[in-house]
Amino acid sequence: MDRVPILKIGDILLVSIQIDMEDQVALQLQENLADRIVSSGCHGVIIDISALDIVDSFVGRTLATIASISRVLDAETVVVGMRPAVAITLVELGLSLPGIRTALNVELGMELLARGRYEDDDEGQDDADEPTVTAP
Amino acid sequence: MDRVPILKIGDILLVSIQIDMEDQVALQLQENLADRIVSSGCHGVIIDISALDIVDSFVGRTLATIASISRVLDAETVVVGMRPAVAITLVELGLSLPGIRTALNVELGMELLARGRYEDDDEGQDDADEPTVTAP
Amino acid sequence: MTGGGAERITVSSDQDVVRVRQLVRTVAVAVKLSLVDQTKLVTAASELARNTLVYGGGGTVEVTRVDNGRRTGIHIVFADRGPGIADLDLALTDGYTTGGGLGLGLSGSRRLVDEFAIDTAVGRGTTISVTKWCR
Amino acid sequence: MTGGGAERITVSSDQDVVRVRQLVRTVAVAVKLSLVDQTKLVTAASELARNTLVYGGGGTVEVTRVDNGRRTGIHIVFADRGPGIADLDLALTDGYTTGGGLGLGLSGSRRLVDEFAIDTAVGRGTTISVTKWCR
Ligand SMILES: Nc1ncnc2c1ncn2[C@@H]1O[C@H](COP(=O)(O)OP(=O)(O)O)[C@@H](O)[C@H]1O
Ligand SMILES: Nc1ncnc2c1ncn2[C@@H]1O[C@H](COP(=O)(O)OP(=O)(O)O)[C@@H](O)[C@H]1O
Repeated sequence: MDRVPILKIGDILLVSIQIDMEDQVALQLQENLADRIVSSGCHGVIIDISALDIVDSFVGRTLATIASISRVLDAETVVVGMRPAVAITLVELGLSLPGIRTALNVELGMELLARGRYEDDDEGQDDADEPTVTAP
Repeated sequence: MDRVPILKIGDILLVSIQIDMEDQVALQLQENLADRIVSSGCHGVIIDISALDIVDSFVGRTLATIASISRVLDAETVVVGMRPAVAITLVELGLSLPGIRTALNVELGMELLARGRYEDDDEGQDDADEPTVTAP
Repeated sequence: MTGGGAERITVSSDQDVVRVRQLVRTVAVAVKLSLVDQTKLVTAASELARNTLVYGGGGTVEVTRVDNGRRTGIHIVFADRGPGIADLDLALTDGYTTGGGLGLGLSGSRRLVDEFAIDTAVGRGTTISVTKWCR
Repeated sequence: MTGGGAERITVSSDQDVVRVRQLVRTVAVAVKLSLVDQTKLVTAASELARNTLVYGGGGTVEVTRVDNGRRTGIHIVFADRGPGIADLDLALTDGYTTGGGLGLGLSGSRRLVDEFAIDTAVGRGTTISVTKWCR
């Protein structure tokens, strides 16, 4: 079973998902990432999914859960690199991931995190962290 | 089968629907727009429907889906120019499109996008992205 | 109720649904429906013609000018020889769909017209008739 | 409808679900589905194969190229001999799950394919067939 590597770049943890993950691998990533956030003290997580040609409800839910866990641990998550066909499919599947912040690529994701950290260090994030189930 | 053109104006993609679209044309627009959002890096989409004399549930759903897809790709969508008779009919049909932001015309739509981007770059978007089915 | 000459469109593609919208619009203007009523009728026709195509496997739409002595109006009949509708109450419920739509076609159209009738039999097909009167 | 040679995968682990995704992707490319349609079909297959594993206790997935004279497409059958689904309407409702999932697997996949059929009997198992056609 492959592992998804987690890189530390400055104050940010970068996860680049390069493989078609088995469900267990996705769950493992969730745990490893929580550990790393705590051990590293990082305040930002970027998950690069540009290599993924699909995101099904399991992976979608995993991404949303990671975002929620990170927030509880005082870190912000941005998912970057979602392909257009994946976005279309996710929405049609009924998963619009309202609690997940997205950006086009790693660079823009880093900008977003830098700005967010600067602006609203304090602010109580809004509720919608869980994937909302909505029929399109 | 006609295509609906997508224009890039600064940081905004402008879609002006000038024809009575076949269903396939509407689906194609959805795909083309997702591609353009990613390739252009635009953060705003304006869909001008002032030329449409009706919006049925298929087109209504397509507009809502486009708004959700855009959001997943980090872009905001505003639908502009809806005629009063179309608005009345949509509500009576049972489609109130709560996830869609609207403005009177392209100019006001651009203002709305500019303001939104400036103000709440950070915030986790609100929940109601999908068309809600509501009996009037 | 007397009817003028009916116009009929065979519905077997997306394009035909567009044609139905255009024909209904033309007739609605001709009988002088108000703008809002035109919009409601064309929208209902679009929903029902799409159902004829998608669920009925294609069929026909017939548009007739009618006059009941007091008012003029438009009568439209959507007919297919598709699978029919087994549970009509369910199909007429807001949000119910077997096809991944929004489930507003039947229930919504019914609200948009003055008269609405369904005749359907499983395995035989579905015929829906609607009428909109000038006010 | 004629079918090419079917390919079959036995689903008894997470890894097999990954194999199903890869096989469906390969066939989807071979029959020249559009990129978006490939993505939709592989996603639906992933949801349904996971259900075969998780709820059906394992089973088989069979992928066939099909041709109905007018179009080519892919037909996939997910079969298990698990507990079956007692209330199908409920299972097909967005958000309904007995397993702590998101409850989008069945309802969502149905939206992602062109044809979707379920054959299930309590205590006997579940067979789901889907088809996606080239446009
Ligand atoms: N002409 C028809 N023939 C057979 N079934 C139909 C027909 N029209 C509607 N139905 C059934 O009724 C359901 C509800 O239709 P509708 O309210 O138009 O919603 P939608 O079109 O979004 O599915 C459809 O999903 C279909 O099962
Ligand atoms: N192959 C199957 N065998 C038995 N039950 C199933 C099967 N597939 C789905 N189900 C039932 O249908 C429910 C809904 O499935 P689904 O929409 O895929 O959501 P989820 O997978 O998130 O639970 C499941 O929770 C389960 O109870």
